Amino acid sequence: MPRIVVDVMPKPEILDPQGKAIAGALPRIGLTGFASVRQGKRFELSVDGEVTEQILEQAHQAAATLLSNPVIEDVTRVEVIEEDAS
Amino acid sequence: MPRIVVDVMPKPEILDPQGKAIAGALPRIGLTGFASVRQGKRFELSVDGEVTEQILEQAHQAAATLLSNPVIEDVTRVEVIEEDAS
Amino acid sequence: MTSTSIETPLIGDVQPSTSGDADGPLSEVRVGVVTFPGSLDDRDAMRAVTLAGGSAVRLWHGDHDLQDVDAVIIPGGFSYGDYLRAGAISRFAPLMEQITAAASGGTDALPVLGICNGFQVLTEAHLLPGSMIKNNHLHFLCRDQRLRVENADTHWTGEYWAGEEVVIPLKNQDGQFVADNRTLDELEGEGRVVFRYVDENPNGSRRNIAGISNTAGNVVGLMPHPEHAVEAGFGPDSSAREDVGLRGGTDGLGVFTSVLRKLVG
Amino acid sequence: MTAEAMARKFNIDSVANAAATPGQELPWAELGLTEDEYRRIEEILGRRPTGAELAMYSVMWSEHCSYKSSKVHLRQFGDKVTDAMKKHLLVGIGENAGVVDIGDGWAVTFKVESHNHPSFVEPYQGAATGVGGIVRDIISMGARPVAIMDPLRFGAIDHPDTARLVHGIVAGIGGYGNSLGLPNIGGEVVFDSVYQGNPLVNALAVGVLRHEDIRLANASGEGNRVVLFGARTGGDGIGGASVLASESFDSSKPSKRPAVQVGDPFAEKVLIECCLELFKASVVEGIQDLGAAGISCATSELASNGDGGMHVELTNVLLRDPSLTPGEILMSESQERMMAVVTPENVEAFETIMDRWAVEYSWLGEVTGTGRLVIEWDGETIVDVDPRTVAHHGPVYERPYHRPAWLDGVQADAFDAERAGDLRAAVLELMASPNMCSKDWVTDQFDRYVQGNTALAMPDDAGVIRVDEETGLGVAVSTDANGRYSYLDPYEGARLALAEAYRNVATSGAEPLAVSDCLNFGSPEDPEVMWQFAETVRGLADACQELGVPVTGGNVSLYNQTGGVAVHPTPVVGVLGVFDDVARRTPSGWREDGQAVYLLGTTADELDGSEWANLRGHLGGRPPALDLATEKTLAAILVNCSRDGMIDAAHDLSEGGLAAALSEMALRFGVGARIGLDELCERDRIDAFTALFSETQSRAVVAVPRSEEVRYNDMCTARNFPTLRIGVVDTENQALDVQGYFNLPLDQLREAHQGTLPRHFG
Ligand SMILES: Nc1ncnc2c1ncn2[C@@H]1O[C@H](COP(=O)(O)OP(=O)(O)O)[C@@H](O)[C@H]1O
Ligand SMILES: [Mg+2]
Repeated sequence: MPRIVVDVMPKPEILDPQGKAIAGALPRIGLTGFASVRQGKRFELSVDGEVTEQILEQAHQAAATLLSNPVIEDVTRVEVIEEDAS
Repeated sequence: MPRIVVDVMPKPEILDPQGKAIAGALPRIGLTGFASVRQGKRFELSVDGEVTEQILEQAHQAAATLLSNPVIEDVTRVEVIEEDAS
Repeated sequence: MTSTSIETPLIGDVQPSTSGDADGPLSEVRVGVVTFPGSLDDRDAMRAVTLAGGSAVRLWHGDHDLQDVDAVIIPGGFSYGDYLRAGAISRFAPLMEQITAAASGGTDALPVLGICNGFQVLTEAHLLPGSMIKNNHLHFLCRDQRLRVENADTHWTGEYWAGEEVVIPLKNQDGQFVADNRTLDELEGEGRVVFRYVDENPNGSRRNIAGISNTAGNVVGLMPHPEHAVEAGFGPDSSAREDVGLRGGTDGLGVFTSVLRKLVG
Repeated sequence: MTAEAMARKFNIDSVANAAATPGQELPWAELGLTEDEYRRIEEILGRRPTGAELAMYSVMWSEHCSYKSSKVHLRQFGDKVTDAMKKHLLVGIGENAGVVDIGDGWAVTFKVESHNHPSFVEPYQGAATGVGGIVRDIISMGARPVAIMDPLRFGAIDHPDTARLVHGIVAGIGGYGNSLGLPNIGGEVVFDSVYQGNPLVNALAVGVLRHEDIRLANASGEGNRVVLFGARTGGDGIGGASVLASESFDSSKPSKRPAVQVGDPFAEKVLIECCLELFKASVVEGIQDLGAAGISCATSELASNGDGGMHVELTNVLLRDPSLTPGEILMSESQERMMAVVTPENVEAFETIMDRWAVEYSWLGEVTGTGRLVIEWDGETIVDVDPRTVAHHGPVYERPYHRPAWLDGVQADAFDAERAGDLRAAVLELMASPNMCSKDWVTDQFDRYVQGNTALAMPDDAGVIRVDEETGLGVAVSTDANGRYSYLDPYEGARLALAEAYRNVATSGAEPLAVSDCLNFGSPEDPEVMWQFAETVRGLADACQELGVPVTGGNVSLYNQTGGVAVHPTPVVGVLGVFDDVARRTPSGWREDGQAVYLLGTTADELDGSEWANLRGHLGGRPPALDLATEKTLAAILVNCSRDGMIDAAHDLSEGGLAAALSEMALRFGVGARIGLDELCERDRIDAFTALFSETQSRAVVAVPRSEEVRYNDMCTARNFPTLRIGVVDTENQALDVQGYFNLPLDQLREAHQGTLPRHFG
């Protein structure tokens, strides 16, 4: 079944407490290679049948309205993937 | 600054209450093109300088131990991205 | 740094004089309660230990020393904020390594109780199987919950009888217990389902599971909060045992007396 | 210095530069200042302000921080306080929160604040950071926060935008409060279309401390060090002032500044523990939370409350966003930050505690004896002001006000419509209505257990928290407001709000001691709104004096107005009471079979502004009459009954009248009662409908054990207070049986009462 992936990330200027907590924990388990971490969301919308233009448009709409909160988040990707893993 | 992206999705056999809620809400706003929705997490780990083999290895380790819980989640991607948007 | 140095001026500071067994043998039993920076019900767990007659010992997540405690409680809260997954980061705390080592190794191993977030920490640390995901209704839910004690032979349930029902407050957002079917069958088959929701499943947990144990029975985790049903006047409005009225429920006390009795033999 | 910082350094507007370029006009209007205000700043400084100074003055002189429209009225809270009222007051109005002596060396601090507008823009984060802000006020007094409450007001329940706000705001309050380990012990949920574009999100926090632990926000002692700790500073809350993003005020270079603040409850939880440890170790001399106006507020208030001088190096501030300019850093409202004053000897001890909790901190400067607040940016002076001119000598407006012409017409339009023939259906309709229905759907999302000291919480009349585990000493708090009453008569509305909160606290058995308030209004530039405000303050101050309970602090929220439509004047009043032992608190439901049900007080035909009139779409007439001497006697009786064990349950009568009180008492523990109205109707010369739905004040229903009836009646007689036996608790019959009128099975009543919110919000 084809899927449309929507990635949503906290806006860069917005505080990301989740990313901050992870960035704080990484060195404690010996992983010191990272300067910062941000945590966002990834949605996979499955489509029954073919991904038409119209469905892709729906995905864009969903991304902008339901899946992201434009006040604090950016939609960074809306993309069709056909294979099983991305 | 280069970033390593880690995607984590709920295991297919695990019920995903958030994805289910979204799937239920989409038709209510007129978006009927989707069969199901799953919500996962997307992490962006920023690296100061170059992404060495060793840092990428750290990212894999972080993904497997801290960023995902193998009982309920799969790591679906660990990948370097150089550009600003993914 | 020692754990005594993190003492803060507490309203809920445990008053030893309220202990039911101030000088008895139970008071010799030292039960450690771990405080993570985001722990919330740690003082409540200490109060529960004291009310049950034991001696509560404060343990600090960053320490490496278990201070010779006889049992450990990992209390509720949001250990490190829990933005990632409940318990995900706490698992790596220095003290958790000590606890994990001491808790593995048969019936004589260290008794460990994980309540709510503590239960999540125990699953993340692989001391208990399965995991917790968001409640099926996606809300935080605080309510007085009826449970059945399915296994009265663990270190933490000896004071109950199998099949006994209790009323204990439940409060969480990520309380839906999940595991694959093989694990669930194994838990059922070995009698390791310790608590089960009755009347209504509050969060979609598989097979109505509210709490489980390891094979030896020394490690138990449960989502509801027995430490909030130990003192008449400050507990739930009801009890499965008697007619108690306003906040009179104390059905959770047995969890704490169980481990004390078990340890004094 | 990094290249970026270098570049910025050349852009900054120093005092020397300001003096050298007197003709350069800064964008005062964009920062919300009036021309007069700007000229006044020039006059104070004797030159034009620097960009950083302008930033400071503009936020500190804003309505929100300076109370410039409300100040002249709020003085009454101080002027009308008598010595007797001050008896329990350890810290009064003016500090972060008032502190009340509750005996045995214990003190309690509490305060209610608003976060209305941010919650409309981003409901979850707006409400969450509202809780975060009020909790920091409590910490900064030296107290451990022990409880929160959340009075909320939304638009019409079926408006399409209401669900978004309800879901976000309730989850935000829970998300933040639950993660701090603070029990939520009460609040309000009101739906009214006047709040459609302006929901009210008020939050109250209670803290507990020993007398000797009181901390104040002042910076004294020359040479003492000033430290900022907690979260890093980002561009939060300066969105509207993005003109500052370039200090050269070249608006062609827009910068990205967050539109909303995001809270980090974990950071705040750590901050709480870490502050309490600082207090215990006695390593801070003065402390201030950072809320509105951020560092501007903290430095200028600390300095002007102390010796008056402070020197700060602003480049020391730890930043989340390195592109911030000095002015923006001063204005930033990033959450979860505190500022403290520490003696040089205690610096090391301070740092040890910070390290233990992994809290970031930066030493910004020190207290001086110069009387000036001097802020430098890498050695260049960018602020040099008398801190009092920033913090305390802001503009004060005597805004014009007049009684609205429409009010006469509204007051003349008394409710004389339907008096429902079918009382049973009317009770069901009332109890299922948006304002009277069960709030469980909301309150089940809040942790009421944590800390183990909650003796009463939702749905009882007041939240009750044990303070001392040895003695049971504790406090009760209730918050109330009725916007419709205030709309009909703002003076009376304020008195009624106080009376209800006071009555709720007394109903739980506690002795009312002190008041905090949050005054939510429309635009002060509208003379009619300003009149409502003036009348409200006058009414509240008068009523406080009459009841002998002082206002210890609070908050004013103006401009709750969209287009020409203002919200109803909504003075949310919180009353705090004290218990010698919380074990004797009175629940709001009866349980024992055969206990006598008594009504205290008399009932008149007062349906104007009532919930019943509201259900019929009517708002007119005058709110119920209120006699505070009667109210005081009622409270004394209720407290006495609790103290002497004369009653087992009590519930005050307010919105929804007797019908609501009886329904709620029966549903509390699922125990029915048989009620007779005839004697009541005869005594008070009213019909059964009025008996059930009138909202006459100063009434309560109590359940009296048989063995106590004589004593109870004697006491009421001795105090000359009317009471009437109206029924009996009946455990056999699972119903509210109003004899001669209807029999309402509790299952049916419960279904109606509990179904409403889940039906609308899932
Ligand atoms: N937003 C809220 N948060 C917490 N508790 C609430 C909230 N709204 C209502 N409650 C609680 O629900 C109960 C019923 O509310 P209400 O009928 O307004 O009380 P009252 O009329 O006694 O002021 C009270 O205990 C009140 O504190
Ligand atoms: Mg009430």
